Amino acid sequence: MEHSKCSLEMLQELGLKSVDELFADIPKSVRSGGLRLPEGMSEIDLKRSLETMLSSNRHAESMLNFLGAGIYHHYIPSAVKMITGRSEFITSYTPYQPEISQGMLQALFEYQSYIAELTGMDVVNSSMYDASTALGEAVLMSTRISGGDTFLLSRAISPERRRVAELYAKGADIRLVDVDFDRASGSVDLNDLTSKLKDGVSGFYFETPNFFGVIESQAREIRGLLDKRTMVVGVNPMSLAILRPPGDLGADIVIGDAQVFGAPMSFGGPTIGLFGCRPEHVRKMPGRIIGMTTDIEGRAAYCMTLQTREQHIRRSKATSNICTNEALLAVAAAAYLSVVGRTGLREIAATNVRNMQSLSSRIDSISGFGAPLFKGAHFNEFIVRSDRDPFQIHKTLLTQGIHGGLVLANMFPELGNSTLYATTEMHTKEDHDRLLGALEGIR
Amino acid sequence: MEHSKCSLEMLQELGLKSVDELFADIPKSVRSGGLRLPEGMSEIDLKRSLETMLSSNRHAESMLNFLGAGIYHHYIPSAVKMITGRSEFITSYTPYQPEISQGMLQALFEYQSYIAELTGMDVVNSSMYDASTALGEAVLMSTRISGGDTFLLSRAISPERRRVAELYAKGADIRLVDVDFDRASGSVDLNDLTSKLKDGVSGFYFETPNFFGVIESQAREIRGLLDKRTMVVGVNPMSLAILRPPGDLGADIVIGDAQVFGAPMSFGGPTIGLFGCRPEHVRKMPGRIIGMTTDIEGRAAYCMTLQTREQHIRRSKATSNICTNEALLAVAAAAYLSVVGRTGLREIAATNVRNMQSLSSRIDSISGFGAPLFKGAHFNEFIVRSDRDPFQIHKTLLTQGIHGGLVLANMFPELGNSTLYATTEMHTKEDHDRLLGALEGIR
Amino acid sequence: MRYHQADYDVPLLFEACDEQKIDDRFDPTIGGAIPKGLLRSDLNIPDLPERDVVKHFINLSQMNFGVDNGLYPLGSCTMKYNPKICDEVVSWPSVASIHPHQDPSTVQGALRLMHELEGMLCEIGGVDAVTLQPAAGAQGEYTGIHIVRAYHEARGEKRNEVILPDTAHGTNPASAAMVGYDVLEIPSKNGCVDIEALKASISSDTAAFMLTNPNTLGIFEKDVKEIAGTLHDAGALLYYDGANLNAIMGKTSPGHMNFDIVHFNLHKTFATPHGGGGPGAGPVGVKRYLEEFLPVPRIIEKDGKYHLDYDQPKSIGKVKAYFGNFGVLVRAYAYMMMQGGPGLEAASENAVLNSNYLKDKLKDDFELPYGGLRKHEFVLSGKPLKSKGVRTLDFAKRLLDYGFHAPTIYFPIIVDEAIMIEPTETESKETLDRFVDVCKQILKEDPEILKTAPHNTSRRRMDEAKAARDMIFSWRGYKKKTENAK
Amino acid sequence: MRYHQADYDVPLLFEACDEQKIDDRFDPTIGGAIPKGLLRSDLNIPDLPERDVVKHFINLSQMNFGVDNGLYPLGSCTMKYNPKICDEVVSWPSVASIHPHQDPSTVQGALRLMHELEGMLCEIGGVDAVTLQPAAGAQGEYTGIHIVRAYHEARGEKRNEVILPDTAHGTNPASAAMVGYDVLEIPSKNGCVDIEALKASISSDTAAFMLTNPNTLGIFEKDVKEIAGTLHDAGALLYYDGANLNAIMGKTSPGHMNFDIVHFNLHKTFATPHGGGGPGAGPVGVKRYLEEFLPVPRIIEKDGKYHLDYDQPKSIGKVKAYFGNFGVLVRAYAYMMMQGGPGLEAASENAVLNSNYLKDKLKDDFELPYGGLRKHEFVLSGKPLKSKGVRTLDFAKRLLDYGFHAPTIYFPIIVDEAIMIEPTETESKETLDRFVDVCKQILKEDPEILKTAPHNTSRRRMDEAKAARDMIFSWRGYKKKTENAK
Ligand SMILES: Cc1ncc(COP(=O)(O)O)c(C=O)c1O
Ligand SMILES: Cc1ncc(COP(=O)(O)O)c(C=O)c1O
Repeated sequence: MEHSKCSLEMLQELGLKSVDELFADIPKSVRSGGLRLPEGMSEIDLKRSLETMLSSNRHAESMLNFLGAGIYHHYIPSAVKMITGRSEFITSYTPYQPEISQGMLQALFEYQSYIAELTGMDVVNSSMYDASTALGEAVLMSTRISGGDTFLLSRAISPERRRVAELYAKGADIRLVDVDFDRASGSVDLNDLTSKLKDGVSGFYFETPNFFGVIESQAREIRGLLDKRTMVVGVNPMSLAILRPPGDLGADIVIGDAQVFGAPMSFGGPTIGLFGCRPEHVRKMPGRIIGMTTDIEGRAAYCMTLQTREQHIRRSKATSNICTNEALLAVAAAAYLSVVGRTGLREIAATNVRNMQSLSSRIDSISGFGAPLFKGAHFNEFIVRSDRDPFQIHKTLLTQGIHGGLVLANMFPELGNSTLYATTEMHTKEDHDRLLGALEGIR
Repeated sequence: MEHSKCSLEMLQELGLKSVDELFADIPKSVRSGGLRLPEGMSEIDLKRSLETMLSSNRHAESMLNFLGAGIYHHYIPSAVKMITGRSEFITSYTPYQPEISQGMLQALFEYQSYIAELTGMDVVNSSMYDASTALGEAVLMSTRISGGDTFLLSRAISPERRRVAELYAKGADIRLVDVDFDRASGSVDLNDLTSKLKDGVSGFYFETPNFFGVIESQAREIRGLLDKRTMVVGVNPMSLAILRPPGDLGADIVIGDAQVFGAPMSFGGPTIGLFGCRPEHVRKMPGRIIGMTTDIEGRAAYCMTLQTREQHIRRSKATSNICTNEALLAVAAAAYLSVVGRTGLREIAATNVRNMQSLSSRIDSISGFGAPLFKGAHFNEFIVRSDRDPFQIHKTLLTQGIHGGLVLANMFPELGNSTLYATTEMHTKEDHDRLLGALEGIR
Repeated sequence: MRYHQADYDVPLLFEACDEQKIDDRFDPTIGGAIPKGLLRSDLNIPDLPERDVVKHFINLSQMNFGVDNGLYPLGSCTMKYNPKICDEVVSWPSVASIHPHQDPSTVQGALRLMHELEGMLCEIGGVDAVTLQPAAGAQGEYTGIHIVRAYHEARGEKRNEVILPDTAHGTNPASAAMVGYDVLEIPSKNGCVDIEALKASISSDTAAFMLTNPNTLGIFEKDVKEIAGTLHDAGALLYYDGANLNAIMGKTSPGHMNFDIVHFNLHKTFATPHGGGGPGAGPVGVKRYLEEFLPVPRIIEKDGKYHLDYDQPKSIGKVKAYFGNFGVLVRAYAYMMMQGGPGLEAASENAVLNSNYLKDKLKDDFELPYGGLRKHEFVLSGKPLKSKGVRTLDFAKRLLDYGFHAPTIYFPIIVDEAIMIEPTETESKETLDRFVDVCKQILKEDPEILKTAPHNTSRRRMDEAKAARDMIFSWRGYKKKTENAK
Repeated sequence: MRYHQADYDVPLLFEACDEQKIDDRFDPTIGGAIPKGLLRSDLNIPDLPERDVVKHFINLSQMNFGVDNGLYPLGSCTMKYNPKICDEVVSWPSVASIHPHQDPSTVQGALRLMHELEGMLCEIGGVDAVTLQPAAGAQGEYTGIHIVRAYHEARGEKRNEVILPDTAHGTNPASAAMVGYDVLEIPSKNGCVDIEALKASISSDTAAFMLTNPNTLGIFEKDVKEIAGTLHDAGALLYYDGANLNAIMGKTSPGHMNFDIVHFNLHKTFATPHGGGGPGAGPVGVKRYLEEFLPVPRIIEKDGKYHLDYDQPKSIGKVKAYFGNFGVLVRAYAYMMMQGGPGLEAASENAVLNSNYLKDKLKDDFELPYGGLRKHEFVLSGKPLKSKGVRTLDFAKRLLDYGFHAPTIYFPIIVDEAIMIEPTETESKETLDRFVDVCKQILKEDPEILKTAPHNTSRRRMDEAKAARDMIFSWRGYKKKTENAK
């Protein structure tokens, strides 16, 4: 290793002759003798080699794509990117020193405020890792709220989320039980729910819109059935621009993924777990919360609060182990919601619904295809049923440079030849035309 | 027009009933009655339509390109883009209020300092529009320094710059006279220069490296011949990482384009006119100058200075009309030079020379081609002579997705089948191979 | 309202501990490619890690106030908000990485964009042809006045005088002078062109009259058609300084007012950011009979293909290399497409509304020479401040302490202690109200506070005389001076 | 040295004048697509022009201190400089605009990058297999402890205790508890693991021991192999908290120390920025015999093609949807490729050099419990401050006034008034020297100044008790509280 002049000066001041002496305390017996890794490369070479490596990725700008299922392709306004690109936000740590971190703290408080308005929950934390871990944490929190050893999950949720919830439940020795969906409407099967509401059930999780894109119409009934048990509702927060907030419907906990607000798809991560609850549950909540206060001069200010719930204070008794979260994406969400505003957000949501409707009915009109599979109201995705093998259709579309929806055949065998299609404001009429043309060719 | 609630409130407070009343002072006789322009579009639609429109541009990342001739494709480190993307720099005006604009002022002072080091001139202004107008201004300034009605220009300069200089000279009724280049070396023909140094000649402009890529080796001799006349030297400042600075060679004025330091090619604009002079000429200099000073607390600070040279004070007697300049690109240049540093800059310059040497000798080895045309030392471009019509070669290369060099046949008929090729650190060996393969196919 | 600008001690990069590698094995001759005699022996620029460089510039940026930080009511400069999408678009390789010497067949998108931009500017300016080549407003003037000269010369006339009002921006006389004209400034009357004085000064020597309308006081020159007629009758041309176009889009245009030549400041009216001084762009529009004098190349559309036409024998030539500040042009194009016709008209409406609103709220606290409506800006006189023993300068500096940029001051020269305020359309009522409150509060403050202002900026009031005296313009110059002093 | 953070009064967005269009013609049923009963009737979020939003967040950002603004010596957090190219790369559509459910044939580049990153982490960690799925360090621990549980269960053992030293980071016990373990904390001895106490606490119930080395005091636990042997002899596993990896790259590795499981904090050691709290990434590496328990999917390379393998019957399942925080992984990959092996080793060397340099300069002004070498960080005791009547907290707050972020304080708990300093390798000697000077100067200052610090930040010392008392977590909550109060 070459070392700089300054480094040598410092060594000298330390009375050391070589850098090796700084590592004299590491016994020979554990020495590794260097790294078998390539030499470093310059920025320009790095860029060239990454460009080459990543050029085989076919991305949403180079290939028409109809995937959703929890991660959505939405437009990110330029101003949002500029804001989240600010060095001061990107390169700061968790705001442990609030006096010098007001920018991040206020932005996070505003994120909490936006999500509170959208979900109708007064308390929102400043982020979980993603919707899947938010669900896992909600299962644990439900047990803290209502006791018991069992938690019910709607079957109409993403298998990804489901699997993560399983691991979280396993750690806490909680049993997960499925609640079926109604085969016609796609919403929660209330009979099945009723039959499973036994003793020891702490709560129930369902989504609206659910994994099939169906907006749940029976939230009030579910609330009634659950009685004192915890009602956990999963949302696509984008849909809350127009849909009734779960807080109004009696939810105790609301989770979701705020990736839709200003974060790119990024192969599924980082996204941002949204987590809100009723005020009476706040001390049982995981994650960091930003509170409003004043400084010693009486000026409005913000700081992290109720930290005694957290691991760095309460250690093994904490409500969660989460430390690093997804703060920057919370800033992105706050910036996104501010830039698009109420009117813009409602327009985007409406465009999603309109695109869904149009695409779905146009696919339905192709013989050999049916859409949507369920008759409930949908937000921006829906299931397409096909006479032919959906995996074959998928492959054929790929050869035409189109990535079709997510084939559900293996995940939900009971749904037969089903494929989950999502469409957002990113699709133009021409994009739909292209897909339809391709499907026409297949039928 | 719809107007916002706030607008209506303001109108009301003004005692006005409609926005039209605000325009009551514009006589009917000059009213235009609106704009025949399309409706506005959303950001997402704008992006779509621009993407479509601009997709027909073939850029340096989608097409191998060997153009130079004053505008060069260099690598821009990511940190430089981040710095020049900072809102506070981008959205500020000329720093008329120094107390609240220290950031821009210090950055500009640092730009001046970098260019001063590179050129060997103690005084550098904070930018001209580009090299061509810098040359125009230098012609005028030369007359202010040395009197006279004639100015000599080397013929081995870019026709673009030449034409701009003509306009500036015309405005001031200055006659421009060409000085020929030596047919073998490509540098200034000293005999021709001597013959043209008549009375009334205020100065002489030559470049190093010149338009043919040749480094001028006779600067000292030229200085001697010019005597008290103004010596104006044009540089590619990137080459000054390794070349002797013109200040050392006796230049009175140095100009050039600092686009090579962190600014993209941008179809030729904006670029940044570099302009330096000896201290004794500073009051005759065009453009803004940032000076070091202190504030009333004695802290080091920066402000615009010697403004009495400028149009907003001296009006028609100013040294120039320039007001808006290219400050942001000066920040980019300062950031670029700081990020690459002395070592990095010298390595980049050396890579340019190496690439030029290698490409030139490889082309030379193809029968039907000869390179470089001139025997002087070169920096990063050189003339290729071809047996076949260079325009034909150009067309053939284009069909293979390669943009060859700039064909000089029309601009410099005396050079015959000549094409000016540039190569920088952006070209890999594979890039050169591709060009050579294509040229092999043509011969 | 509290404000303090960020304040860091940021040493010059040249002062920093130079992390020079001990072992610098650089071969300066590059394998003998370049003779030793042509090479430099040293290069005193620092070698710093990226970390230190980024910290340096980030912290400097925080010590620089821009539109994005708040109100920037710099009169005459139209410091409006610049939509961020326009910055993004310019970073695309299809904009940033094209070379001006590329074969036109490979840059059709760029040429089309410029051609369409010319078309939109024609409509807004009421002109028939536009060149995008000038790099800034002043270069637009320079181009325009060269066209004036070419026009007269083509008619075999030699006219050597350009007239302009005493309120004209300094670039106007400077540009005219650089094209070789004598400049005649005529005094204003009631804040407008004194038509009698103008008529008196017109002669067969008059090449052109330069004017902006609304004028520098923000007042619309309602007799502009008469002025134009007078000039045209005398065989002279009328030049429109487009710096004030933000007031009138969709309401009138230079063309409708019978101007012959106009420049546009894209970095004012069309929301391209000013970059701390530039780059900008100053396209020039002309009426049909002047088109042949425009700089080359002209962008020509034929059957959907775009060409560069250099074959214009009467052209003045080139004012700047290549085609203009393309990066700026693209930003302006993007802005105009987003605004559309109605949006541009609304921009002017709101700019004028904001201006009159502020004017009304402030006129009694200062002095408003010549009452009545204003367009997008207005000029107050700071004379009443004198009774407090302070000047317009002190007031302006004190505004900085509240997180507002200062207005333009001491321009135009015809208003004593001028304070020239242009809020632009992108400021909210809330911001304007806060500005008014702060202005009123400052007037109540202890004069000492104003005279020693600013207090809350990264640096306090400058010793500008020292800068002019010391003449230190570079680190190199600084070192020489300090070494000489030893 | 002067510093003042930017200070703006930035009202909450919700307070701003709502520029609501008077005429809101929105059809909420979207042509009847959604029944009225499912729709919301109001949405109280503001409708603001981009101008106001950008101003808001730009000014907020200036009120936030990040690494790019200066020294951020937050112990345990490795706040090093993050090269900007890594941010740029992540914005490419080939990174940002790929969907996790895409057919693997369409994301080969992404899979390859992840596969290569796993390989590099294996080498650095001295482990045989890596999962990139965990979203952060704590989730890495959670994953690792689930693997511990799966391992014992697979062997038919039920062990219900995880042991860790009292210096462990809070996430360690919390993670272990979330996997269902009882947590046993053992006291340290001379700043290191008390091996006798450890031995005494090991039983057939012991599932694992969690440790970081160098430990939280920055001291290298030289008996780590003995510790490992003891645990392994008892059938337990050894878990390495990778937060301190920045000290040892290329010198030793968790694997060489006989750890079985390790997590990596990419947002610490591998220069991915921390984003004001996240996102991060916490990949987990294991020795060969634990590979089968790693989360699914595993990324498999075969004949140059990459596949996702879900067929892992012993896998613990999934800890997070999809494949991990890909955007963060790409940044780390880019950083590692630029550094290369030698660069990473140099990073550790310089991190340790900087740490020891600072430690030496400061140890006499504070107290350094347990002398000797430190690795990348060190912990001082602020006890001597007590004689001035001030606490570590006051000292930390006062540092902010000079433009330095404060160190980590009051952690680890075993050091009274702990001050935990980690300068990282990216700070220059000059910065360290300035930091030392400021520390010494603060010690000389009037205690009142410290107790009322900070003075130069955007806000003064917080009333944190009020925040906990008022429990206002959103604008909605705020409105309710203030309305109730009426
Ligand atoms: C009235 C007026 N005319 C002309 C100009 C010159 O424009 P530019 O600075 O773009 O050269 C300005 C700008 O300062 C101006 O305000
Ligand atoms: C020693 C130690 N362990 C674990 C963690 C947890 O890592 P993360 O914040 O990424 O979850 C941290 C970071 O705070 C740490 O410092």
